[in-house]
Amino acid sequence: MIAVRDLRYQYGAVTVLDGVTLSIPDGQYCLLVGPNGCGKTTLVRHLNALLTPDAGTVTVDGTDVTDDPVVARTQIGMVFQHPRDQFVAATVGADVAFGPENLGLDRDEIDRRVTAALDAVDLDGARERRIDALSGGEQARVAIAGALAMEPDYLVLDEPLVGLDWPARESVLDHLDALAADGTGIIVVTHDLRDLHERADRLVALHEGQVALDVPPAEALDSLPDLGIRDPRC
Amino acid sequence: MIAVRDLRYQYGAVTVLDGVTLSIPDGQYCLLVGPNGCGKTTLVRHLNALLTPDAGTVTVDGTDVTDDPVVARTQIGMVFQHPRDQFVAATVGADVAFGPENLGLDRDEIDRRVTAALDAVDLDGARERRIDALSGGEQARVAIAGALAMEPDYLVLDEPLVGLDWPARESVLDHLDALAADGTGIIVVTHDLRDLHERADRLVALHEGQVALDVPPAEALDSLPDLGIRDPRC
Amino acid sequence: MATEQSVDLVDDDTVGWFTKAVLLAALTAALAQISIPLPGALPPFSLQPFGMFFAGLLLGPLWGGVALLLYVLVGIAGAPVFSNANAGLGYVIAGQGTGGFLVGFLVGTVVAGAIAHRRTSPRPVADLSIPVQALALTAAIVVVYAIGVPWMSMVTGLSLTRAAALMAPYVPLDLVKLGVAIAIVQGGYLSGR
Amino acid sequence: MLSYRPDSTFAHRLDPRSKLLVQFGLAIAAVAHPTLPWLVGTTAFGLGALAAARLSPLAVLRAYRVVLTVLALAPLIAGIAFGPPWFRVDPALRSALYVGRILPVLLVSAAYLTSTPVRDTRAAVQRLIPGKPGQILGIGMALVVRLFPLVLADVREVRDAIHARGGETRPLWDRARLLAVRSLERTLDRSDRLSVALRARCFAWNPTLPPLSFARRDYPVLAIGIALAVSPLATV
Ligand SMILES: Nc1ncnc2c1ncn2[C@@H]1O[C@H](COP(=O)(O)OP(=O)(O)OP(=O)(O)O)[C@@H](O)[C@H]1O
Ligand SMILES: Nc1ncnc2c1ncn2[C@@H]1O[C@H](COP(=O)(O)OP(=O)(O)OP(=O)(O)O)[C@@H](O)[C@H]1O
Ligand SMILES: O=C(O)CCCC[C@@H]1SC[C@@H]2NC(=O)N[C@@H]21
Ligand SMILES: [Mg+2]
Ligand SMILES: [Mg+2]
Repeated sequence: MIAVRDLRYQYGAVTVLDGVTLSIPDGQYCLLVGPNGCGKTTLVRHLNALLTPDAGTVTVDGTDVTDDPVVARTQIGMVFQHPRDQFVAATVGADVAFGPENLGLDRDEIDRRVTAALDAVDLDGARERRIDALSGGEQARVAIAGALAMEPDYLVLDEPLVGLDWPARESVLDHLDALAADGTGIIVVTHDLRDLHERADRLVALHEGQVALDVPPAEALDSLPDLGIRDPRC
Repeated sequence: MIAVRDLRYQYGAVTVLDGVTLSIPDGQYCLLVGPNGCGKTTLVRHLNALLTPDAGTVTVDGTDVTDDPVVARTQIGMVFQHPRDQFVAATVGADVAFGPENLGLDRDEIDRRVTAALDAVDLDGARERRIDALSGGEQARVAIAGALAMEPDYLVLDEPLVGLDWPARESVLDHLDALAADGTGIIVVTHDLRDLHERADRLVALHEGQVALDVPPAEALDSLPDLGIRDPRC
Repeated sequence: MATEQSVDLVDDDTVGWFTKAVLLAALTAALAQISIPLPGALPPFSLQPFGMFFAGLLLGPLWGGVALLLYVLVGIAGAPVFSNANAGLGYVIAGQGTGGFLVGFLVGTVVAGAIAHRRTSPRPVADLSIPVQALALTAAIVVVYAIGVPWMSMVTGLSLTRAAALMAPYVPLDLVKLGVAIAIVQGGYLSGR
Repeated sequence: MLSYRPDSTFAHRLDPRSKLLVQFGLAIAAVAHPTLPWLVGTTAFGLGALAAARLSPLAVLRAYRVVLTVLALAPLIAGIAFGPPWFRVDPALRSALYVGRILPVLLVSAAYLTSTPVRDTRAAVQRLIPGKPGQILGIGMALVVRLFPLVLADVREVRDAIHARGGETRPLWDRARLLAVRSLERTLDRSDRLSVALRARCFAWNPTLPPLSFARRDYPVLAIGIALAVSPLATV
């Protein structure tokens, strides 16, 4: 379980998170929404100890992520808002292997995970390809594979569907469904709730640095426009 | 009028554009669609002479853009697919002013345009902010403002709505409507036709390096799924 | 979980310095592509010294040294990062008589960083006064020639004075680069980093 | 230019550590002995290395043509005298011998470059240098290889951005300044983003190292490398 308690964060003098409290049980599929600049990216970066809270705590399975980032970083796989920001190697295979290597796994296990992760995003044949020569949609999928290969308990995806064409979008969504069914907790940040609102268990909306809404998606739909979020049904 | 005649382009050995012919009259509102990697970005970069054709020509009001790129670049405003690629200054105001300064306008006029452009994307207050301290969606809006401030005859936007929240999206779309009504030619590259298909005059779909469809949007909707593009009505 | 040993994460500060070193190595490699081959037996005009200057000023002796060491290692490994897209250990030794300059960049960075920061963990560039910067970078240039010219003489069999005479015309150009580098620092373009 | 070519020659199948050692050894031996017999011997060795990597000597000389032209001019410069007889043969010959001993170093280097992918050298560095320094340098090399083309692409992208909004109307120096400053900023931005990426992806001091292992064929090669490297001591 990920528990965020009274989290506060400011960039310089600007308060972005002003007391966020939230807990996400194992295996839940959760959407995180809110207008531009409301702090979605800032919040999810705290889950992985990439930012340090000004006040409040984030714990993963009881361990405070600031005190001991190892637990958070090994158990939460993160897909960045801009996939291009997340690659650390030149080729697809080397990049996906990077996480497992740092876990100190043996070569066979690393190989098995890379194969499985690339399989999951329909990129089996692309292991030796240069990442920079891939299309936007393929890059987004490599980014997801990099997180999957860690075999994390939770997967946090910051606007993962942006720029994907329709078939690629469907394929990523289906894969997330499969992971959720296997018990992986999923947090998706998005502005576009189409297809997602039926799949997720829960919708959290941020507003003015706080949680403004935290209900099953179906119950949220009517109040979304008031929060500046588009109702996916129209 | 922008006229593209039998345009061919390849990256290394890979042919991306294989004879594209297209002409866009003044003041037309045109959508450019197609799956990831089909060459949309490659095509629009030619309009602004950022790429040089392997064969074929691009002319703007009769002038070949390769021969005289300055004419094309001052008459065609461009929003890049990745907003971060497009910034030339550190702060919002300085970046949006960059284009108008190059047109040799006087300070008052530059100021008026910067204000109007930032208004159109709901960023009035952000003039002095550092661009790299903005959220992803805020950056996308600054990129749009930078092109709007040129007040060009044509505006080419490569997936401009990606990452924008709903109010910003509406505001940009309304602004584009107003510009179109005033006679600005508009070309929008997109994977998401919602709201756009009712507004545009024309839809062009690329497939295997050629124009596969070139009709009013309403007539295109039924054939979109065959081209891997989502029907915006469902 | 499936981890067999405990994961010993690199601490966040170290990661920050490390990535800056990586990027400055990449920047030096990119700048080497802008080297202009000169006719005859002359070494190329090169922008690599900027890599050395910024690495010394931004990163100090330790991480600046890591940056330039990475640059040289990557070239030895075969990436085309030396002047005119050259690579290899053979090139580092010989170059166009210029191998010693590559080693000089590495030592020069360490010297510049040591003079500018006087400790291993770098201070913010904004805290470095112009005279200190100028002194640090001048020392780096001196080191580059002090290693590069004798090395050139060793490789080519030219006498020391003749090698020095060959390289002398580059010195004023390198001093101009030094001025530009300090202007970029003073312009605040590197501050806040 | 000389770069890695996938193949399965003898040179390709050697461990990168053996190849590095031979490279260093030969360089030391060649530079330490500017004499004709050593020149002949090391050149023969260099040609042998090319054969082991199935490389044509002519193709290699062509790849090095700029470097070799510059080096070949050194004897001419050395021979020029500022007064009669205007050209002196002795220093020219000495220089020719010095330059000549560089040739085998370049040949062996060519064999190494074409038979060794960059990631193998990286793996060798990570294993040869123990502990944290080896890890930093090994991962660092991989990252530099990935990033330096991106830094170049950034410069092109900034140029495009300036052009796209009519920047050509600005004075040249102003454009150059913008290009330099903005490219530098992007480079530094990249380092910030890369550090976040490494942290998020569990960058650790004790990762699984890339696989490398000595085979039987490596041992004679290692022995030759060591012999070459210590040869200057033996001659003294
Ligand atoms: N590095 C930074 N320095 C200063 N302010 C920042 C920084 N990064 C973000 N901000 C500000 O913090 C606020 C929250 O940013 P954040 O990226 O978390 O928003 P977001 O909800 O992810 O928005 P988007 O939907 O546009 O991605 C924004 O107002 C942004 O301008
Ligand atoms: N710099 C490059 N070098 C090599 N290939 C490239 C380069 N840029 C793009 N490509 C390839 O050219 C093809 C067309 O790319 P382009 O960016 O025009 O696609 P797009 O239609 O804009 O796709 P998307 O919807 O993902 O933005 C793709 O297959 C891509 O992999
Ligand atoms: O071959 C290389 O990659 C190194 C080239 C070194 C060129 C030297 S550096 C000092 C001097 N200033 C220049 O502009 N070029 C030379
Ligand atoms: Mg965000
Ligand atoms: Mg595109």
